[in-house]
Amino acid sequence: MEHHLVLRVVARLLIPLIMLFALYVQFHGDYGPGGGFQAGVIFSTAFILYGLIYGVDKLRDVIHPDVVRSLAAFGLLLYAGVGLAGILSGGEFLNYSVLAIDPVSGQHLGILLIEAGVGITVASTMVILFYAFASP
Amino acid sequence: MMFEIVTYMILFAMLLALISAIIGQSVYDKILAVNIFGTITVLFIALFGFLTERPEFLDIALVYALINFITTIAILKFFEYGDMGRSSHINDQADI
Amino acid sequence: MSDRIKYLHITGLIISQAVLWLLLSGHYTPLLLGLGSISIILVTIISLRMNLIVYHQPEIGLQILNFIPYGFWLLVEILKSNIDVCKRILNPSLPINPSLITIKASQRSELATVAFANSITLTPGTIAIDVNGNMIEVHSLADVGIEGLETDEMNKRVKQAEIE
Amino acid sequence: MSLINIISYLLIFTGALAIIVGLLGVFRMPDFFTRLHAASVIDTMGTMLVLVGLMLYSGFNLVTVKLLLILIFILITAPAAAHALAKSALHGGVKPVLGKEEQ
Repeated sequence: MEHHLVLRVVARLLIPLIMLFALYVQFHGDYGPGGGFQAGVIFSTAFILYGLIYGVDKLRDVIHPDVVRSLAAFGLLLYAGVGLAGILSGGEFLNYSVLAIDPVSGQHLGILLIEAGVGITVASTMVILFYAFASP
Repeated sequence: MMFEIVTYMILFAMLLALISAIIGQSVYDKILAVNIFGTITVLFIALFGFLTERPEFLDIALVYALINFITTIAILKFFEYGDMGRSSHINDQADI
Repeated sequence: MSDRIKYLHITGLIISQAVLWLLLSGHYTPLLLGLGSISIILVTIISLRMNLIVYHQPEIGLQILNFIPYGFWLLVEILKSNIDVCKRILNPSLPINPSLITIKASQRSELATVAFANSITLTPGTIAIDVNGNMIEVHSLADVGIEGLETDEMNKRVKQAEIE
Repeated sequence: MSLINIISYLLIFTGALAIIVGLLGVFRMPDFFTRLHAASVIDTMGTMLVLVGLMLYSGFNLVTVKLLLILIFILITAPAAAHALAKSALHGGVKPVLGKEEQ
């Protein structure tokens, strides 16, 4: 089996584009269809494409499965942490308005952190699923 | 009105693509039909965004184009080797 | 392999990402621009970890300014061969004559070779089946496609668009 | 209805027709590799005409840029996918039918 030149070069061109597009979807959730979940899935497809074309061993060198698992937990912790921070500052669970002195900027910060948590968890879970299916 | 006729034509084309996926003989025929279906779906989503006057649908069309490509590669690799993460034997060059 | 080429490639990657972000975004508030720069840095770091940038050959590979006229020429070719293939499909007797030929690609960089192979595939009537070093195996639907490839014009045009 | 709208509508309509012709080709062609040729009509002519028509219709703004991005994306990935399909079909034992006598 010879190497697959076309797919290798096309993937090299596409992967940065895909990751940047995922981050665009992540941060423009309030202007269009988007948000943490979709962005996480798109971001993980960049890694899955890399794993498909270059092999799962190379993907392990880029990002180790243990790191991915920790990231999945970290995203969930971020979500729960923002929720608990709302309680600690005297509001309800996931009440963003109390996170900063000004309610509006508090809501901005809260949404940003929550979406980041969701995105990180979803992307890591997708990559974990790929690892699970890809290992012989 | 303008876009509706074209949208129905595209829907009809999607139906034809599905039929060809069902009657395709080899597995490659079926993958090809699914790939065609995906390409037409991208166009359908873009047209639908203009029909309902919500151009934000274009983001979804772009995502669909991306997922379509990766699906084709993943299914091909799965049918060829039985697992998706197979690494290459030749130094740093992978074949699908 | 020098440092200068390396930094040139990284700068190219960052600039293209910045242009892409500005075109996609459409909202130019300080918050989103800041998040955009963070995104670009993150993507660049991951791309470097994935070794997506190849240093041992011209990364840009194709001169953008030379590539634009090639794109228009390719567009015309695509339209011509599309009309030809559509006529063949709609003809009740299905006048096809499939054949396999091997042609030579004289580009030096991988990117230009792939651009050539993709141009062949993009023109209906010819499909690049296999790329082996400098030889490309092509499946052609009718004699017109083979005649077009044997004039070697596409190969020369991609070669011209390549950086020396 | 202005002239540019009529032109864009004609482009989109021709694109949809091209898609249906390509699918007809997929049904009529005798073997897998010739079917790929018919499918590339959809990937190039269909997408190009429909998306260029939509670009003309939308005028010049960020929507146009996104349509152009979709077009470029499809024009990069479609030949790569077709090439991958053809290559793995050839190595997977599908023999191309050659010569004038089909079937």
